[in-house]
Amino acid sequence: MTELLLIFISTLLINNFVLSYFLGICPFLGVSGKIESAIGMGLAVTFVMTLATSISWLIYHLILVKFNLLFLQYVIFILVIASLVQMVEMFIRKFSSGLYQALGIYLPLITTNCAILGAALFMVSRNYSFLESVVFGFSGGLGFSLVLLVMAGIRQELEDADVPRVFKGVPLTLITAGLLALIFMGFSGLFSSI
Amino acid sequence: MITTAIITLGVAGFIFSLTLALLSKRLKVEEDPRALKVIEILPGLNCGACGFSGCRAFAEAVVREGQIFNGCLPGGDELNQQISAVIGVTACLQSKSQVVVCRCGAEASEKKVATDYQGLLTCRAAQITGGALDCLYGCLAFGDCLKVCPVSALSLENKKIRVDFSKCIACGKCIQACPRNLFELVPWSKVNDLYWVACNNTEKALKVKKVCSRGCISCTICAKVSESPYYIKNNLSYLDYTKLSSETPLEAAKTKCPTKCIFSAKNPKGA
Amino acid sequence: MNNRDNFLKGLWSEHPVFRQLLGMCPTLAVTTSAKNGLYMGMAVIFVLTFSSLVVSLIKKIVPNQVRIAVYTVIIATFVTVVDIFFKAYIPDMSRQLGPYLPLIIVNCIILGRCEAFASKNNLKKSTIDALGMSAGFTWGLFVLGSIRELFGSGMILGFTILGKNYNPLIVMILPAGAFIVLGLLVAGMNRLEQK
Amino acid sequence: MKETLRIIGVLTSVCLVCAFLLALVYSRAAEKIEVNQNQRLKTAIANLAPGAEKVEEVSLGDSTIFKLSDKKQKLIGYAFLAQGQGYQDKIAILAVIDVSFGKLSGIEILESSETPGLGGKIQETDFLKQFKQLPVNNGLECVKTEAQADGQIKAITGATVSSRAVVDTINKKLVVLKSEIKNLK
Repeated sequence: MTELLLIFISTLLINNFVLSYFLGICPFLGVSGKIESAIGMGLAVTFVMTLATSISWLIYHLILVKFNLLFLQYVIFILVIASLVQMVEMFIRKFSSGLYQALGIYLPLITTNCAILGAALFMVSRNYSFLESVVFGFSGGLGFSLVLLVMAGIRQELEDADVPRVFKGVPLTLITAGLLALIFMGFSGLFSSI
Repeated sequence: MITTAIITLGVAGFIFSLTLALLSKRLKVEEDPRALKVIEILPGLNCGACGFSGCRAFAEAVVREGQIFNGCLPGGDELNQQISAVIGVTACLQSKSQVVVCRCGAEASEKKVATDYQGLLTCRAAQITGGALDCLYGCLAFGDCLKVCPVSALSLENKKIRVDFSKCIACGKCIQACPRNLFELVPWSKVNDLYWVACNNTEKALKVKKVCSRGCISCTICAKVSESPYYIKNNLSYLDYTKLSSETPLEAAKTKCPTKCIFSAKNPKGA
Repeated sequence: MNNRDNFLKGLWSEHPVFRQLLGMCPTLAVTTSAKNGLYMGMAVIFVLTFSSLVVSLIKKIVPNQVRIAVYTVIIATFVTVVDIFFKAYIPDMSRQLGPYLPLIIVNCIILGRCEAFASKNNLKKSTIDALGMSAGFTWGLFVLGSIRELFGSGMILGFTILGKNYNPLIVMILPAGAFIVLGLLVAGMNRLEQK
Repeated sequence: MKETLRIIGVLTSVCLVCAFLLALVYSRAAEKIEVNQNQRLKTAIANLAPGAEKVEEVSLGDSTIFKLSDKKQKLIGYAFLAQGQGYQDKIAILAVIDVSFGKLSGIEILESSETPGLGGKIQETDFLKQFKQLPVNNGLECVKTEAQADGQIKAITGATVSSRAVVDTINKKLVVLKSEIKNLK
C-alpha cells in the first residue's frame, strides 16, 4: 500500500510528467490557453493513460515476454494506444454526446501525446506490477492535468501583462514553465526515502 | 523468431483492425447527412459569430432546428442561401450585409495627450486608469480590438483604427472589446459608398477642441445640407442609415465638414 | 515552390523547433549535452525521411478510420530499427537517450509532417520536405544542447571551454533550465524576425 | 463490407510487413546487443575484482548472483546486481563482495539517469571510491557529514536523494542475499 501511495505522490508531484520528464509538452503548450479546454484535455489524458498502461502491461507480460519478442514493444504499444483512442472516441460519441462535446476534440490529439506512450515505456523499464502500473498511469495523467490547469490559470492572467513584444506568447509560456519546474522541484523534499 | 514475430504482430493488427472496423459500423452515429453537407459549405473559421461554439455546432443546430438563426456572418448572403437550400427552408436574408466602422478618426498628431502614460498597454487598462488620451471618448489605440478580430480586418495606422471592409465579417467581437464603444455596425449599402461620422465625443464644441483637432464640434453644417441624412444629437453628428438612397447628398455634407470628421470608403463589393 | 525552397524552409522560415514548436519532448529532454542533441537529431532524420517516403507511397490505399494507426505503426517500425541499431553499435548513447529514443514515435514533427505534408504530396516533395525539417530539428537540438552544456558544465561536446574555475550553473541542466533557455531562444528568433 | 475488409486488410498487412522487417533487423543485431550487455557486466566485474578469472552465474532465491573464483578455482567473492528507484528513474548497481559477506570490494553504477551535475555524480569516482573495501557487517548508512564509522557513506552535497537511493538499494539487496547465501552450497 505504501508503495502505491509513494508511486502516486511521486508521479503526481515530484517526477511530474510535464515538468520533469518533458512528456506531453505539445498539448501543454497548445491547450493551456484556456481553463475549460485544459480541464477537458486533462480528463481525456488521464482516462486514456490509465487504460493504456493497464492494457500495455497485460500485452507486455502475457505475450511479449513469453514469446521473447521484446523488440516489438514499441510497435505494439503504439498500436494499442492509437486503436484505444479511436475506440474511446467512438464509444463516447455514441453513448454520451455531452461528454463528446466536452472531450471529443481533444481525443485525436492524444494519440500523439508522448505522455501516454512514455507512461507505457517507463512502466516497463521500471518493472512495475500490474497494480503499480495502473496507479502510475492514473497519477501520471492526473499530474499532467494539474500542471495543465495551473499553467492555464497563469496564462489567463499573463494575457494582460505588459511584456516585451518578442516575449509575447510562446517564449513567455516556456519561461513560466521553467519557473513552475523549479517550484515543483521543491516537492522532492516531501519524502526522505524515495 | 521471425515467424513468431510475424504471427504476433499480424494477429494483433488483425484483432485491432477488426475491432475498429466492427466498432465503426456498430457505433456509427447516425449523423444527419445534411449536417455534414452544411459543415462542408461553412468556411470553418470557428469564429463563433453565429452564436454557436463553432461551425460544427452551428451546422448541427441548423439541421436540428430547421432554421438558420442569424446565419453565418463570414459566409454572407450567398452562403446562407446555400445552407437554406440544404435544409429546405427559405433563408431569412439580412436586407443588407453589415460592416463595422470606428467612430474615432483622429490620428496621432490630432489627438492631444497631456500626461506621459506609464500604465499597462491595453485599452481596457488605460480606460480604467486614464491618462493615455485627453479625449474621454476617442480611440486609445492600444489595439484591444485587433486582438479579437478573427479575420484580421483591423489595423492601427498612426494611432487610428483602419477597417478593411472587404475582410470584415461583422461578427461584433470588436464592439465588445472596445472599452469606449467606438465600433458600430452599419449597413453595407449597395447604392452608396460607405459614410460614417468618425467622432464619438458628446461634449460641447469648446471642450472637444481642447482635446482633439478632428472631433465633431456639432456645428450642424452637415445637417443643414438639403435632404441631409445627418442629424445632431447630444452635440454630436449622426448619420441616419435608414434614409439613404442613391440621391442622398452624402458627399456634399462630407466636404463641408470643417473638422473633416466625416469619413467615407468606396464600396468594394460593387453596386 | 522549388526543391531548394522546399528544403530550406525547414531550416529557417518554418523551423520545427523555434517556429512551429513541434517535437518539444525530445527537444527539452535530451539536450543536456550537445552530443545527445546531435545523435537524437540524426535518429530523427532517419525516421522522418523514411516514414515520409513510405507514407507518401501508401497514402492512397489507407482508409480513413485506421489512418493514424497505420502511420504510427510505420513510424514505430523505423524507430525500432534505429533503437536496435543504437543498442548494437553505440550502446552508451542508447543508455543516455533512454526512453526518449522510442518517444520519437509520437514526436509531433513526424506524425505532423506525415499527416500534413507526406499524405498530400508526391514522393520527391515529401522526402525533400522531411530532410529539411529533420535537418532543422537537428541544428535546433544541437544549439540548445550546446548552450545548456556550456553553462551547465562548462563544456561543449566534452571539451572544456569555460576553464576549470568555472562554477557550473546546474539549473541549466535541470528541466527548468531547458524551458527557460528554449523560451529565450524563441524570443531571440522573434527579435530577428522583427528586424 | 468492402470497407470493413479494406480496414482489416491494410492494417494487418502493414503490421505483417513491419513485423517481418523488425524481426529481420533484430535477428541480425541480437547477438551484438547481447555481447554489448555482457561486455559491460564483464568489464565492470573485472574492474572491481581484478583477481577473478572465472565468473559463474547462479540463481539464488529470486535473484541472480555471480560466483567469482581465482586462478586456482578458489572462491574469492560474489558479484550481484541491485536495482532501486533513484530521483529520476531506476538505478542499476553492480556490487562485488567478499566470501563472508563482510566487506564490499566496490560498486559500479550500470544504469542511471540521475540529473547530470547533481545526482549524476553518483557515477563519479569521488563517490564510488567510498565503497572500496567497505566493511558492511552492520549494513550501510548514508550520512551527511564525513563518514566516521564502518559502513558509513558520505552523501553527495545537493544529491542526498540519489546517494541515499544507492546506499539503500545495496542495503536491501544485501539483507536478502545474506539470509539466502546459506542455501548456496
